[in-house]
Amino acid sequence: GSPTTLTMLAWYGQAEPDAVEEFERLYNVKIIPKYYVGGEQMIALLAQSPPGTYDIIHADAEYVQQLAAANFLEKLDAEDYPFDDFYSEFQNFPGHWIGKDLYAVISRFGFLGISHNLDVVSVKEASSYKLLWDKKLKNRVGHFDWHLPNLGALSLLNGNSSPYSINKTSWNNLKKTTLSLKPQIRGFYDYGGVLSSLKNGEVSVIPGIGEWITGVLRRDGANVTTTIPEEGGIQFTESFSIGKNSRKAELARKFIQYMAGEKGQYRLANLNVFPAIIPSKKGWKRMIAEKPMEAKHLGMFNGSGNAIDLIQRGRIHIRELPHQQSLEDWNDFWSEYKGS
Amino acid sequence: MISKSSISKKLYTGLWSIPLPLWFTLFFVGPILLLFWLSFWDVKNFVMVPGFNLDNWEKILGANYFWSAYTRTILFALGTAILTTAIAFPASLTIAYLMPLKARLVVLGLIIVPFFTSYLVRIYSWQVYLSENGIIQNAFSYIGINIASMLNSPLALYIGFVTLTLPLAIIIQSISVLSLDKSLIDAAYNLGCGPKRIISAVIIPAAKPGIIIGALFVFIFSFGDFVTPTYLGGGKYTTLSILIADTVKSGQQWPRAAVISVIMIITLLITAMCSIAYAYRKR
Amino acid sequence: MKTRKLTRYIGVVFCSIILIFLYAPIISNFIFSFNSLRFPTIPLGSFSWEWYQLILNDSLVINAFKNTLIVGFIVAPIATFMGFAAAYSDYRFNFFGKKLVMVFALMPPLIPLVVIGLAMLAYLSRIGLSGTLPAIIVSHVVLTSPFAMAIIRLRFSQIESDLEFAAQNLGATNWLAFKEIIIPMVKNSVITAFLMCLAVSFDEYAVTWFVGGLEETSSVRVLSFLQSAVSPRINAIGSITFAVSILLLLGAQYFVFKKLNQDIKKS
Amino acid sequence: MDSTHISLKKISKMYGNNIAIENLDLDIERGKFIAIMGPSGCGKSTLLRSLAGLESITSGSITCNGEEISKLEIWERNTPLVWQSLALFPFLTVQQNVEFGLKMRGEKAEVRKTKSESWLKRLGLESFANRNVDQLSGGQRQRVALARCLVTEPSVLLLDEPLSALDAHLSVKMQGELKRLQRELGITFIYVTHSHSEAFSMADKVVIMNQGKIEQEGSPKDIYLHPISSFVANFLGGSSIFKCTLKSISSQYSLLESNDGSFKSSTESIKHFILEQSLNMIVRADQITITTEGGWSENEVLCQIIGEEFIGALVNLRLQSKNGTEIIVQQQQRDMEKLDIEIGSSVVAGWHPEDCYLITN
Amino acid sequence: MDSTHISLKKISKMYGNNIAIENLDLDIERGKFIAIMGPSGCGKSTLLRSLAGLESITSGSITCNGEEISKLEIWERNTPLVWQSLALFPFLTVQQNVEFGLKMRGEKAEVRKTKSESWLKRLGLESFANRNVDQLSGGQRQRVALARCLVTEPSVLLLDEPLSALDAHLSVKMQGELKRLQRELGITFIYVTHSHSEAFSMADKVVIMNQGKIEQEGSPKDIYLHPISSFVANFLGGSSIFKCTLKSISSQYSLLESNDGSFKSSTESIKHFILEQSLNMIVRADQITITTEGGWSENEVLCQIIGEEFIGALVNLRLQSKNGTEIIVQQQQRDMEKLDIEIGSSVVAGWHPEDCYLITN
Ligand SMILES: Nc1ncnc2c1ncn2[C@@H]1O[C@H](COP(=O)(O)OP(=O)(O)OP(=O)(O)O)[C@@H](O)[C@H]1O
Ligand SMILES: Nc1ncnc2c1ncn2[C@@H]1O[C@H](COP(=O)(O)OP(=O)(O)OP(=O)(O)O)[C@@H](O)[C@H]1O
Ligand SMILES: [Mg+2]
Ligand SMILES: [Mg+2]
Repeated sequence: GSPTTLTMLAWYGQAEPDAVEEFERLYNVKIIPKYYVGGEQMIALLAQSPPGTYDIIHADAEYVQQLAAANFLEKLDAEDYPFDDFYSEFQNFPGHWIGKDLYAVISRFGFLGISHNLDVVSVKEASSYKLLWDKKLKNRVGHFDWHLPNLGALSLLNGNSSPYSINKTSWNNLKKTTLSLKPQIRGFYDYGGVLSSLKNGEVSVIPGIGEWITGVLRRDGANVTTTIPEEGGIQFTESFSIGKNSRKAELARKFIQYMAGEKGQYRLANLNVFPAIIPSKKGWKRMIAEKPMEAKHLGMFNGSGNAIDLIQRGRIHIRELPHQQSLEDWNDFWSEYKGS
Repeated sequence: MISKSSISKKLYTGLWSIPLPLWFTLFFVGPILLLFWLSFWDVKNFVMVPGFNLDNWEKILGANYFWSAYTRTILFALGTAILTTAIAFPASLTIAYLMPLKARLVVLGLIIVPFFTSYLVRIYSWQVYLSENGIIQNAFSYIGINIASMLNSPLALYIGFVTLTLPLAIIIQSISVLSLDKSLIDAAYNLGCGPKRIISAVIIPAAKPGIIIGALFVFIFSFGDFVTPTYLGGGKYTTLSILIADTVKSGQQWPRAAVISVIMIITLLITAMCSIAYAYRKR
Repeated sequence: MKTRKLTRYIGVVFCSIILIFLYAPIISNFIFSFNSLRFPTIPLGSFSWEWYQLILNDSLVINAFKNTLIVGFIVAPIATFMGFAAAYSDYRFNFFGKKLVMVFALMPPLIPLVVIGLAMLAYLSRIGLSGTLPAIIVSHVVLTSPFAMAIIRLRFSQIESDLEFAAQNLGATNWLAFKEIIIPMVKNSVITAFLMCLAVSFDEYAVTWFVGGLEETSSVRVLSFLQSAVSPRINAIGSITFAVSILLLLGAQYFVFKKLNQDIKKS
Repeated sequence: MDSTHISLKKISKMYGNNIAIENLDLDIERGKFIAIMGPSGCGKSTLLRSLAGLESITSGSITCNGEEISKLEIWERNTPLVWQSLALFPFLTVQQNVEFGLKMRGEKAEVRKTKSESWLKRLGLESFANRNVDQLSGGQRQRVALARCLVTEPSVLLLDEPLSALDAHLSVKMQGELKRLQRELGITFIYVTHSHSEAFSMADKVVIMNQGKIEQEGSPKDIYLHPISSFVANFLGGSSIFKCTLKSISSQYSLLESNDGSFKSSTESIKHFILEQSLNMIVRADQITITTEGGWSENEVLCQIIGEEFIGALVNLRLQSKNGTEIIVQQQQRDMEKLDIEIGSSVVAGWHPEDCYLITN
Repeated sequence: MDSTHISLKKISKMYGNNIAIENLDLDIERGKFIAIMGPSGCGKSTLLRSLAGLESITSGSITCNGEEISKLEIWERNTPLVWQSLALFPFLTVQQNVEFGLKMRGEKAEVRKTKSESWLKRLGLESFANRNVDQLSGGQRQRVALARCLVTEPSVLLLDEPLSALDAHLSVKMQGELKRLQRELGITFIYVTHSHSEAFSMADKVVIMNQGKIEQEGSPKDIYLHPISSFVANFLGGSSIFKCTLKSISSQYSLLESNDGSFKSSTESIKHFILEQSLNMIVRADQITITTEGGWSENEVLCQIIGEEFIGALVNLRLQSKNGTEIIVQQQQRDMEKLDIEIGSSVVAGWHPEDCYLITN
């Protein structure tokens, strides 16, 4: 018969054929995506839409917290999902639990450090955020236009061991550090802008982004990479949740299960829109077996220096909302910085 | 007693004066009041909570970056209004007076067509010309001149704004220049007004409503535009619409965005009313 | 006489420059839609139909095109009618609150789109209309009718007001005078207004994204390609839109010219 | 049926703070030809436009056949107006302009064609039927405007200076047409004009307006012979006005004194006045005779010729008395030739006591 | 300096296939007042517009002060025109309209103000200075159009029916102003009008046009007394025309025969004609006298009165002879009163042989 439909509110690419065609075939569903371009708009959209409009919600960890707090998500049962197969760091991923309640299942993640054009900046040079102030990079540094990853990275440079939990003095120092970077800055870009400016050489270095950008560019032949500096890197995560009052919660659960399984994970690691690391061990295996090069770039290989290793060594810090300041403070400062 | 004619008259008046107010009451007054109300709401735990407090207003009005964005936006919009009007006017004159009828129709058609291709697409395409290693830079280096990338510069911003607004301005101006009574021009010539002055002495005053309304729309468009500052300005020139997007990023601060919007609306409303009053003022 | 020729020459050159400026992005857009590389940089890659194939096989894109057309061709007539009605009643009648109506009629373009989008969504979902094509249509009418009104009102301000009364004086009821006098005089500006509404509706993405829910128009599609996927599919979509609109224009001009020639022959 | 066709009661029209018509009363009989005259800006056009419903009157009432019409819609009034500004439809041809009214009345195409063609012919426009109105001369346009109204053969016709752009010859011909129409179809004409000859030759009743009010109304002859105020006398022109004081009344002649000397007037015209009252003595130009010697008449003034206008068969002389009073004398061309005078000559202007017409100051 | 100011040589103007002016020659002397008259549509406005450069002539040449100007741009000609259609600037106030020409000449604001105010005053418009032109009456607008040209005090002034919307009183006043201007400033006036009295009272030379050509030119008197064709006689009106054949020429009187009987004419007017030639005998209305009995004159026709027009001091009578010839008689009001006649009465119209004026058919 004709397929049932499943609606999904997602960052672009999560419901493209390369991600969902198999699932659609297996369950005879058609996934109808609503792609969003910013978490805030996504939440606003949810807030103003009748409950049950979206069955699946795909979001970054920061927003899962907000969504859960606002009661836009159904609780999940951890038993339903193959957490055993996930690396331990992701079995109890902090942003997805509120108390004892699970609201989201991680789908993939990535690291943010310094992305750079290898023709201009070598991996070695990129081993410290100090690079950003390099004279040769004047007017050649770009920003992804979002305060959290950028300030997080610079907070790491300032030596804050937990970059998003800093006291007043450190916050003031962070502000100073950031403002001093302004003369180097070429522009503040969204996703597309970041891609094209790195590609065409408009900027040579962008902090606070990662392989999710450079991976895409490399597929297109650009000589770019992402280096996690000595001071550390930031981690982002994507996850799936079930929308409050979804009438097809059962199917949605099936979808998440599929995406957390080996086949789904393998697909997610290779999404056309951009590649990312997956939390599933089975997924890793298959990646290493079938796409060793890609896997290597993403940090999915066996042995020291792989993604999990970096996390375990404390080099990687989860991107979070600020703890001691309000989000607003950070945001206001970012506005001020942009306008300075 | 209600006569047949008075019914027909009411019908006639009603047919024209009711639809838009009705539609707007149903679908616009609501949102706009909501928006205004929103500017007094709170945000708790990333959720907007209805309420009434002036914090948002205090916060925005007290922020330096708001005022600098405000001035910048006004200046860009004003600059674009002047620039576009200045470019559009000679073109409208040419179209109206120097072209035969058929050429006029063709050119006006050609000016409208780009309008149908998404503005986003056109701005995206401009990047290809202006960027580092873009078409323009390549063209110049081919003839041996090295120029810097033009992206993320005021020039790029103006290019974007003009792309957005020029067709509209030319069309509005042409409509108004075309319907100008030609005998007035002859009358002015006859009184010794040379072809150089005819423009300022007759054509501009007579076509004033069109020119002003055109410029007003240009102002409004570029004042509220988000696309060009983002894609051609590299986000470096924070305009109010970018600021709105930024504001929202501090965890669902839509009420503050609403404050900025209300200020924008008021600004534009004042501009609009002044310019319309000026446009239709005699003398 | 010589200067007149020179002026014409300069004017024509100037207009050509403007056309080149307006078409430059469209041309590059067209070229890059056939470029095999994902990013529009020079030098070009190889020739490729890939992006067209992608969008033509993408049911979302097809659907978005369909929606765009449906929305546009419903919105434009309604908005043109409403704009016309408002312009005409402003020109013709005096009634209480007219100024207020005019102010409101001009307001929609004054409001930042993201925010009006949210407010619209909030409002429409309260009346149970959000996330549907009618929601998009309703809000597009609000957004476009001010343009129609401004353009048509402008034309009215240049019409000798006596003519309508002269017709009525000769026994034309207001309906007849309207048909015989007003329509012939404002016809062209109404057509322009119609096109303008169509164009604005085609272009709108911010409000549409909010109120449309799962329904998308092609500019919403372009937005997601642009903001999250940078893909030459943008170029392919743009080129197709452009090709369609230029065909429409040529068709329209064909008829206009045919009529023109007939008129010339007649007189 | 009552013979009053249209009746205006206390109508006023204000433009903002400007009064264009003030408390005006006027009754118009059916089938009559009413000419409205007055100085530029006195409210003539406004009056017609109010009748046609193009201006809504500020106060007062207008009845037509006893029915109040001031609240009726324009198209319900059936009062075609020939506009001073013409208001032709620029996007229609001459013939389409003329047919417009018929079309609005739902006449069939053939009927429209026949009627409009016959009127175009009567107005000498047949060869322009398919032209655009902007390709016509001023007079041709005016005739189109005229034809556009005439073709509907209404019961009332409002005309605002409808012949002002026509040469005298054509104008006379048109006057004939209009008069004939009035007689044949019994149309009530309300005709604004600034041409005395048009008004006086066509009208059954002439209305003289001044500053939004009616100054005098009556038959052409009556108005010409008995202006009730010096405004009317002045407006009609061709009269000299002497400011006098009534000094004595005898059975035959009354004596008046003015700056220019004392004059005698037949007592008959003095009836209503009292001694020492300030009066205006009005003497029509054609009743003054000039001689080089004087002594032939009771009323004589020595003057100098300051102007001479040769108007066809007649000569208008402008004289000035020592005290600066301007005196207008109309002489027939042939009489002039006999006198040997030129500008600057001193002459004696004289008139008979019975030709004096006295009104209050 | 040559006294010829403007000279038109064989100018023609076609609108598509319509000929508006055909091979027209005209010399205009400096400082003279030329009145151009002719039937509606004969090309008067086109002539003025061609002089002003608003229409480019199809062929011929126009020289001004000996210089060819027909190729000059409009603004280089300095020939202000008072438009028949007024063409006031709707976006300017009355005063700004008047100042326009001065502003174009680069006059200073104070000068403009003084001049425009003085002209507004002279034309009775001072209280409208700040109004919009669309808030004026027809006559007020026309005066603005006039003021707009007069204020520039040019050496040539083109006027297209500039007083057509003014009442007689005001018109006479304006005529005085115009005449004075011509005398004081030596301006050359080219003045299109359809009013005989305007033309005849102001013009130094009258030009009568017909169908794009000049039919006759000359001094007003000359034209009035000696029309060269029955067209001119007819156009000027006020004459009766009898078709005759010349039968005999004697030393004193010549004999002519017509349908209405045989007439005598003084031989002096016969000079150029030959026996049996068909001629038109023209008799001016003021030279015909009517009596009830007849027998006082050599030329008499029995007629019936068919129309009577009362025009101020004069009465125009339209008579018809048995053979249908229309005869126009002008009587002074006072003479009429003595005769006891009414429409339908039979009267005898008579005139003297020396009042006959003969032209070829
Ligand atoms: N634009 C035009 N196209 C074609 N014919 C025209 C045009 N303008 C005028 N004509 C014709 O040229 C002739 C002369 O016109 P013109 O305006 O000179 O007449 P006129 O003598 O001024 O008449 P009037 O006294 O009626 O104003 C007229 O027959 C008119 O119809
Ligand atoms: N729209 C208007 N606004 C203000 N005043 C006006 C308006 N229209 C006319 N008037 C004034 O009203 C008065 C009467 O105007 P109206 O047109 O009736 O005069 P008129 O008697 O027809 O004069 P004319 O013989 O010059 O045509 C004039 O003084 C005029 O200035
Ligand atoms: Mg008037
Ligand atoms: Mg003319």
